[in-house]
Amino acid sequence: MLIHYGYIGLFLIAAVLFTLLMVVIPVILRFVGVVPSHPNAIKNANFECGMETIGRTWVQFNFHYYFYALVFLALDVLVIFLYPWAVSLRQLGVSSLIAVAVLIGIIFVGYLYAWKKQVLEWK
Amino acid sequence: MALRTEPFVLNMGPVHPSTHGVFRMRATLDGEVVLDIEPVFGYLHRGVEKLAEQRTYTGFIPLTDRMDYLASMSNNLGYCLAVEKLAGVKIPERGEYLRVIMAELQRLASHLVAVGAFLNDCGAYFTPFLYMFREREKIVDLFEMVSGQRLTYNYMRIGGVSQDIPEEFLPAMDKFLATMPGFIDEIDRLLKENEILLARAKGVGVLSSENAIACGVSGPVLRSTGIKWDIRKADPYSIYDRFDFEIPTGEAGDCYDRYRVRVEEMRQSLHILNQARKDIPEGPVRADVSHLVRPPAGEVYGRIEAPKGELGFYLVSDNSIAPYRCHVRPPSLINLTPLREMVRGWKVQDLIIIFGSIDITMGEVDR
Amino acid sequence: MTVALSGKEIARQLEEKFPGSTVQTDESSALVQDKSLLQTADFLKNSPELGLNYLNFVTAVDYFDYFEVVYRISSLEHNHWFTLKTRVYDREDPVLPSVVGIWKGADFQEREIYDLMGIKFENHPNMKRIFLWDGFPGHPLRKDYL
Amino acid sequence: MEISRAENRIYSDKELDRIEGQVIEELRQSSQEAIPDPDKWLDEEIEKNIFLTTVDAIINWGQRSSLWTAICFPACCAFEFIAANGPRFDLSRFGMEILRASPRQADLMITAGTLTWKMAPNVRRIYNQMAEPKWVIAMGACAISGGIFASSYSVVPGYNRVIPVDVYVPGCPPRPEALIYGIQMLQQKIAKKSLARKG
Repeated sequence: MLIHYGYIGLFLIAAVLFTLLMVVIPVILRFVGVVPSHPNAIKNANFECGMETIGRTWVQFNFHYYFYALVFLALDVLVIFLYPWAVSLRQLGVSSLIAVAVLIGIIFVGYLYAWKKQVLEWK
Repeated sequence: MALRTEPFVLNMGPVHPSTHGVFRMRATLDGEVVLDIEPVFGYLHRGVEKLAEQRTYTGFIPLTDRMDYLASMSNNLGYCLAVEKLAGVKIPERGEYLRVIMAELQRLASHLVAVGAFLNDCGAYFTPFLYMFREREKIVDLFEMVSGQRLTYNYMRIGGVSQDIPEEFLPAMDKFLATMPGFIDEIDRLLKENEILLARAKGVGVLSSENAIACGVSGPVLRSTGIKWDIRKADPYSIYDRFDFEIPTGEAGDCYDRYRVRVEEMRQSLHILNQARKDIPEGPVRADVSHLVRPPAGEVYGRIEAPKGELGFYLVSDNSIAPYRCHVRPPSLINLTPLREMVRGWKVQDLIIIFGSIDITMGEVDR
Repeated sequence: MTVALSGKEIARQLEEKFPGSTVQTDESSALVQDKSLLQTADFLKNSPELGLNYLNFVTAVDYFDYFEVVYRISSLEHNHWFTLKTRVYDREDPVLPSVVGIWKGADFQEREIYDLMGIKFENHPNMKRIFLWDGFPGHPLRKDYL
Repeated sequence: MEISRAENRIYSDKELDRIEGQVIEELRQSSQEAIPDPDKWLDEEIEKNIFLTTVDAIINWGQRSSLWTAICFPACCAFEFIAANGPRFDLSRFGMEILRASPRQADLMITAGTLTWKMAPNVRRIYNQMAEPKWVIAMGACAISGGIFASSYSVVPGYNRVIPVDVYVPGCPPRPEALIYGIQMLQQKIAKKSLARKG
């Protein structure tokens, strides 16, 4: 029984190592000198079609974008639960179907509310 | 509830993938809504009009190629017509027919790029552009057969065209004229009722006909507002009065109408090409005008219907071999006059489409 | 075929309306005083039978002792055109009234004339250089520019 | 959400134009002679050990087989370059699949068009903002020496006044085949690059 958890542990280690490696490789290459790095002021400035930016760019944005992010988050979290459920639907049987239906119902109520309040309409 | 948001200024600067060259707009945005834009020109100003005063009349022709580099043949035709009007030169029949064939082929090529760029701005990243370029390569092959160059042809001379067409030109053109209508119908079937294009372009950037006339707009942008004004019909130059073709016009003057007018004009150009192909006569292609032509002192304004609009040349001559003053009426620059009102209140992505639908070439805007 | 309005006919009408405004006429153009440019332009645009409300182009020509500004106007319904000219004699600080109020299309073209030829246009909404950058010395299209 | 300003502008455009004008004038004064082409290192001989050559070979092969171009498209050569990218001449055979709109993701700048003094500061800024192993192909006669517009008052006689150029492709506009030949010569130049050299 314990052996199964061993596989999960190995998989976890491999995943963590792989992600860390991806982050560390450019740093190592730069340290070794393979990747040239000559940072200077202009290179670090932001790119706006070949010109310097005009005026203040850290401005207060329209509140509307926040609603989009909120609604997206709600639906995205739903998807995270659906994937593992959908993959092993046959073993889980009908009880899991009811549970997921309840989950989708709750999220759908939230989405319906946002729809009625016309949050996503853009004037 | 009053939301406090601050407008900020964004540079749709000279190096931008969808400003069709080095055009720059200082856009004051509030979130995504465009409050105001200030167009900035001059990033490709090469002083062509000053160079014209240092070149002979024939020496200026290569410079006209590089003004609207997507319609070089039309530029040549416009300039040569103005000089011939001033110098009173009679062009042989075959030369006239060759000029009409080249001008209409060039209108097709320019509209292909215009429609491709417009769809590219609508969001179909580069796929329609490549289809349009595949067709444009066929036209460019024809031009290469005739003038040896792919983009800046320098084919027309004062008094006709520089050399006759090779004998394999007409069969190649027949093959092209046979396949091109099929391609245009294919685009039309795909895009005429395409709901994405309708949603993006219908009713966007409306230009009223009074505003169009007040701003002196010309070409497909003017015809899309419903005004039936085409210089080939209203003031026929060279032998355009011998061909029959309609002038497509739009109703509402929005981006979708401008696109429709350009597609219809491609069909009309094919119609003209078929007629010109049938009754092209034999004979000389160029009147014997010396390369150092000296038109009599005076001034003239010759204009043609270039793909972008009314391209005119105002020439003042003092009976010397170089023009005293050569002003070019840039249809692209004048078509940009109403851009500021058309764009206000729309979102940034609509700004890109409205600008793309006006279809300018920076070589002609900045000269 | 676009018909050219005869210079004499138009000059006669202008003389009636604004005596002493036309200086010289050609067979299809009229030279008017720069003081009465706006009146004549307004008259030509708004008179019903002329209706010259479409501005083809505005340009300036440098004739050494004066600048000549050429307005080529036409009417799309009546399909006729006319050329209106004025002259500015002062070379250091040439100034002309701007016709942007009458034909909006003159906006960029007048800025181009100011940029390349140096003729300033009064009450133009945005009178600054259009093609060259701010610190550019002089106006290149002038005959005496090297 | 009511934002109502008569002029809707929050900058004084005269002020901005004046600053840009100064930047252009300074650049014009400071770049009177051409920047030397970066190819001195081509003929230096350096000692190579077995480890370095294999690393060099792999890195050079990787870099030269996927050159992504930054867009710097002022004028007519732009459409010959797009035709080269198009279906017929197909630059993606050389791994040059995409035209990158931002200099961050590009390592090759093909300068397709006439450079005017007003555009020069922007081109130099784009070049400076590109990531380090970067190359420049000057495409067309205007890019090499100002071409047909060299005698004009507002044209920079050649891109090498503003940025170091690796390969010059003559022609007005150069045919797509000429451009592809220029790219192949650049690939040969990249193949000679080595880590041992400083450059």
